[in-house]
Amino acid sequence: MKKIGLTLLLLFTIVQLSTAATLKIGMVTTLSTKAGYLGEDIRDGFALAIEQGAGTLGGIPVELMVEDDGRKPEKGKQIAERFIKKEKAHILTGIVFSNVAMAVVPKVVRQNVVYLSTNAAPSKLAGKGCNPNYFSVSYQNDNLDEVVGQYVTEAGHKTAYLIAPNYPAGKDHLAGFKRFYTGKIVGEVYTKLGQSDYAAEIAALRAAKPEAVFFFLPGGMGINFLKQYAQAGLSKEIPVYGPAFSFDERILKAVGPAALGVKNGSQWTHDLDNAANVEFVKAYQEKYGRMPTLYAAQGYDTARLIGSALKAVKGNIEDLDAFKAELKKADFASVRGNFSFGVNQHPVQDVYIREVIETENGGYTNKTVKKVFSNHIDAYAAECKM
Amino acid sequence: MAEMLLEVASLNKSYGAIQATQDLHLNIEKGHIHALIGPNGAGKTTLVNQLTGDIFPDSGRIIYKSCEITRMSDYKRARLGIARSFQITHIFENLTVAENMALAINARNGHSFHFWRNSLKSSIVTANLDNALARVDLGHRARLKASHLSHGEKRQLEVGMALVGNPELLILDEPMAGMGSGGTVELSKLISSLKGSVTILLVEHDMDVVFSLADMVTVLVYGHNILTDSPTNVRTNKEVQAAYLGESVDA
Amino acid sequence: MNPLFRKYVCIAAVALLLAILPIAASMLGQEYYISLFSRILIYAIAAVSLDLLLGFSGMISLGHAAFVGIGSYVVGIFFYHSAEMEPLLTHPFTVQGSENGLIVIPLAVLVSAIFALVIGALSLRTKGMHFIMITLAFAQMIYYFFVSLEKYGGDDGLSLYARSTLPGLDLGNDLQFYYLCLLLLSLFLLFTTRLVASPFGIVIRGCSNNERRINALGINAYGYKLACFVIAGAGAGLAGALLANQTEYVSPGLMHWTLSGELMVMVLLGGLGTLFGPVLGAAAFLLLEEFLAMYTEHWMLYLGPFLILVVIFAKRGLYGVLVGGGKDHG
Amino acid sequence: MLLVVEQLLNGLQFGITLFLMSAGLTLVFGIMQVINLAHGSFYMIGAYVGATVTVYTGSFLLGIAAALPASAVCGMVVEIIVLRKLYNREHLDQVLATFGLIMFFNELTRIIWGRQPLFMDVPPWLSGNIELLPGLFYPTYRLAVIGVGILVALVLWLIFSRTRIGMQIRAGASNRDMIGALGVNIKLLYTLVFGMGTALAGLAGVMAGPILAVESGMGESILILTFVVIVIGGIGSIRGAVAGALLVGLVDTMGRAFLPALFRFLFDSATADSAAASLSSMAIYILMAAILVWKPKGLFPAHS
Amino acid sequence: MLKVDSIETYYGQSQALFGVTLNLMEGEVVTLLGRNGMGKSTTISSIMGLTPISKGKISFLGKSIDRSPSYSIARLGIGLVPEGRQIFPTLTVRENLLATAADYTHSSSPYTLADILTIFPRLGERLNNYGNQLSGGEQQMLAIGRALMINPRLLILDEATEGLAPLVRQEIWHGLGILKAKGLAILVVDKNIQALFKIAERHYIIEKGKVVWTGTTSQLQSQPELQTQFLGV
Repeated sequence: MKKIGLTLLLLFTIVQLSTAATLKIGMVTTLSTKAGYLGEDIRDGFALAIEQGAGTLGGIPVELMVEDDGRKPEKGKQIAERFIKKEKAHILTGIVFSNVAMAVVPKVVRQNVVYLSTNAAPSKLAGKGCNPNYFSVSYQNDNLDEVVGQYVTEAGHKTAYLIAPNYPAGKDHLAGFKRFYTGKIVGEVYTKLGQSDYAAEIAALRAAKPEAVFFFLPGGMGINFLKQYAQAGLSKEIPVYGPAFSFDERILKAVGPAALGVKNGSQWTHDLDNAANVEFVKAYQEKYGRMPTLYAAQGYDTARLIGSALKAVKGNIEDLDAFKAELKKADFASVRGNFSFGVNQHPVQDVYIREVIETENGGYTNKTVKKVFSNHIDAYAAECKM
Repeated sequence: MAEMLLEVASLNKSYGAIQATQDLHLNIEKGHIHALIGPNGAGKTTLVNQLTGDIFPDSGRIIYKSCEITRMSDYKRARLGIARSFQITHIFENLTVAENMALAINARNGHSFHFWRNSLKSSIVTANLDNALARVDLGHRARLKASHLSHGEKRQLEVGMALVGNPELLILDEPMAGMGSGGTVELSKLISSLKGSVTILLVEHDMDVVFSLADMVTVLVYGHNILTDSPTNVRTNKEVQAAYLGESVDA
Repeated sequence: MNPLFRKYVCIAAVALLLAILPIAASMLGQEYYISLFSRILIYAIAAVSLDLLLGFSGMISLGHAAFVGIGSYVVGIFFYHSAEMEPLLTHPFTVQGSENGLIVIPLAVLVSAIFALVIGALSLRTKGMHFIMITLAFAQMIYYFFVSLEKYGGDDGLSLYARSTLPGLDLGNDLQFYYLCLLLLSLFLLFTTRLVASPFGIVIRGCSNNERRINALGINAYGYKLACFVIAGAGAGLAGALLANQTEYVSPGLMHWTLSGELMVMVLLGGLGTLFGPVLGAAAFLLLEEFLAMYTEHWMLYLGPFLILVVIFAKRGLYGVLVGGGKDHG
Repeated sequence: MLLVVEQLLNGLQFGITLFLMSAGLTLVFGIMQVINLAHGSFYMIGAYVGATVTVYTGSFLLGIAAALPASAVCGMVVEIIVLRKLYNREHLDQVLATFGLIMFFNELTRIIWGRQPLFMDVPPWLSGNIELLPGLFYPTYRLAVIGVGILVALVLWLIFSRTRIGMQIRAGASNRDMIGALGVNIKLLYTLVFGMGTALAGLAGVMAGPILAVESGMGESILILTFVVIVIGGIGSIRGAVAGALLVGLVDTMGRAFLPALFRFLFDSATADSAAASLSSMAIYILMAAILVWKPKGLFPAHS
Repeated sequence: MLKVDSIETYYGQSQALFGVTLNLMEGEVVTLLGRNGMGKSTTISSIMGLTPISKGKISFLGKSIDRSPSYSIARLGIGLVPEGRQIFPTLTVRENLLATAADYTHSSSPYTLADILTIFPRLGERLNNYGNQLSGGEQQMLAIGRALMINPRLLILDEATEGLAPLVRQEIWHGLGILKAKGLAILVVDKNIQALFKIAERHYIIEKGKVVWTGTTSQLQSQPELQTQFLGV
């Protein structure tokens, strides 16, 4: 009985609280679990942009509501629903993982809410499943693999060995690599999701004697793989490549020297030479005392994109179509330099190869090696009927 | 010759170096109250467990109503009419007294696989429950949770459940254990009222009870049947005296 | 207050509250709570079904979420094939996908029950800690199977894009969906209440207390326990089918062992061995998760010790707090 | 052929890590009859403390030296505060309370050490490879892990078979009351045993640190495997833990190593890859289910 | 030395002891007699702190022990030879003797393995056998030896010769004779009264959780009706 009373009490408190005047932006992201730092960076990057605008984006006061989805799709969905129905948010963002995105986004966009992806951009939402209310500000998942595929081909490696976890995203990422790699694939291994020990795979890989290794192993899996790869003495023999996901500054801190010299594909690096980026990197480091990661950059860009559109519509997002039209113009200074949206509202941007280096103070970061793609369009854009 | 309900031949069971049952032969005549006595550790419970199918012997045969049951599973033996009460009270503490009894009634009648009807309201239960409870004098306790019964009442319920469905062979493993004297008398009366209608194997320490009830007594020592005879003969037998009072009876 | 009376008052109060809640929420402009509470009702079904195992038959299954997952995948897979206009099976006979709730929901229950039959038949050979672990092992097997099942999205899961159709109802309408869940939960509670008081039910409860004695009465405990396991699995399948509809999304995450753990927590929080308790437990757990997470990112730091305290000090859970009585069936 | 040997070594090494985890858990279960889902948390604590101290002092050995007492002390505190109250409870209560402990410890490490994984490297004197057979190079560190595992198994065996405390532990496992009636403080003994078990988990954690990501929640993935091991081996039996750990280590590694090649004989390569990957991720669970169906109490049941 | 003052003990809800009082002097051998299920073993386990008492007092050497954990009671100098022997089955005979051995009472000449083997030579042949490989008599000797290894001031034997072969009983009585000669106080529960007459000074008869008779050996011998009433067949 007490509990029921409590619930009612909570209900009423919430009714009272939800009458503020600022524009609400709901961020569903992953703060707990092993991958919690990804959401943390997205949130911090986003919040930095708001702080720079003194509590506004594009001069419009905004309130950022952040909540942890615990990497659980249904929980993400639940939070999104609350943001929409209870907080009346019209803009949602922040999801880190594709599976959460797949659960949340289709339902959200049908409710006339704009969703801007700060990270996950599964192929299903880029092609047939594209939607006018859905924007990816990060990339399409495969982009960062495609660039590596292209680079490995250009580097003249005739054979490659591929490793990814045994789940659809893993297969997508390898497909992205294969799309631009013209050499021979001598091995394609799918490992258990969340696997920690790769000794067996590394031994098999060594026996296959490829000229290059490409892996997509996000989070802890990548840390484990890289450390063990280096310990097996292979890093000096067979170069390893991967998308940026396993080489952000925070992972590098945990991988240590094992990643030194590894080339990886990314749409952003802290050393990209444009004014927006220089300012962002400096401000981020000052505020949080750590090097920004690409996730932070994505969060920051997303916030600034929203700002640009809000400014254009003068904060009036009741006319959602106008707001979306402004978003689609992408009229903001991206930390990535070139940035525009394609037909499927995914980025058309430059993609780079970076290399892991050691900083003067003993930390690790990436430096840009080469721009491989200019104004790269993802492979699914053609399937999008919008 | 009298009809034997249960015949046990050359039964052996050992645990490590301990021979719990040793070349045991035992015949139980239909209609008898057959008592099984012996010092602690003589293998009485081990024997009972082999008769009920809780454990299987290493060798030997158990024949019940001319049908070999040596390796038959426990619930199948129960269906053949062998019922038991346990040495340590084994009632269902989380059920009410009536439910305990209804469980037994349904079980005996093969009526347990019903999902919907209330267990206490089926015709077979309503027809038998009151009698079954009255037989062990627990009618007034029917709605009480079994865990709330006194020790003696639990033993009564235990026996009462074993009696449901009129088994042909009732094995009572120390039914009087831990009972006050009043309870002992009640239970003795109950057992003696069954005399003739049910064959009973009674494992009991209370010699007053044994000698007042039993038709036949078997003395077990080291898992071996050292004597099966009438109570009077057992009482005066030197070997039995030795088993109970030590070797130096004549010291 | 007479405990029995108190119990009926509590049940009536909660039932009334659940019945008027969505109307109240709409009036207050808080429609969001309708969907939160639909979720609670669905989890309540799963928790009640798990309570049949934990609280009544003494079978501690740490793999119950697998059946929730299977139920949801049945709905998901049939939906997928219906949407893609692709037959689910062409050999040996053709099976088409479906969005019809009258087909897919019972089918979800049936398929979960079949899985429970197989898993239960094997698992029940073991006891105690081994049973806990073998149920976990089967759940993990199924989890990894669906993670790698590329056709249906693997770890990314499957989006449904709409809810099942039912004649005369629009499940896409949260209010109607809520009442369907409430109806099904009520029916399930009615069924389980009758079940635990039935001849079958007392055998099952007897098993948890003393399996040897059940056998000595001439009942094959194994068969009864298996039947109970199947019923519980079917209940979880029903919850899964509804959950797939509620979230319009299915994923292997639903089968992860931590979800089985959470279901256990709901049962315990509400009151083990009380059918009504797990409903409260599901509500309490989901609300706690929801509101704790709103106040602190580190909500698990508080939820963990809270659970331990509940385990140690409040064995009868919320039901015990509300009704006061010990274990009973109602 | 060399590849097979190398994979066997990999399986052995994985099995030995699992053994370090399982030994503690099986001891705790065998003696105290308590299911401790939080065992993985002590593995995590060992790894975190070890990584922190190693980075701070630059010495891997100091890291180990710090990790062992840290996990032992945490274990004993948990035993005294929480588990003592659960010894006479049902398994269900133990499962739930220790489930709560997992939540607590995961969040606590996240608060103390932050969300990002910690760095821990192989110490220089253990880095590199050793040529075991002509053409067979094996990482020194992994050999060291195998060595430590065998050493721990030997030490455990010595403790159990040769020391009085070992005898008392075995005696307590079979008859708790009696050992108390003979003057042994069984509560203290239990606390010590629990501490020893969590210290072993901590050792496994710190040993895994240089190979794996040190991150919050790292205990759960190995926890489930650990349970699989002790259930296969027979709960409460150290011998069973050895057998179970090696079996799981080998089956898992060999499955991952050779199933894809095997399946390529049977199917086209895409099907083979995903079928092999699915099957190898389920392999140990299938193994466990099969063993339990065949021998419901595991391979070497302790209380037979 | 040992004072048990009107203790009452329950198992769950059923009361097993209804006020048992007994005492024992230094160096004395006292028996506790009675039929099965009358509360003898409960009395013993209450003294040892294994079954908590709900009423009454127990003290040993002047120290109250009725709330002490059993290990500290043992450390005061009470050695228990429990009913059913309760040998550790997974330990060898040697280990059974050594696992808990300790000189808690600072004895002038603490027991060694060799001492035990002198009292029960038969154990010497079995040193490396596991507890579960022993016969009942050997287990009994081992249980006594194990209790002696903590150097007790008082030895309690519960059902010392139950179910044992006559020759084995002789060996055990012989061993107890040696201990008595050494001045060890012994509280013994047994049905074998004839043999007990030889070594015991005093007797308590327990019936339905109460002491119903107490007296010396000669008193008991002179009242054979007591034996049939409370003990006999």
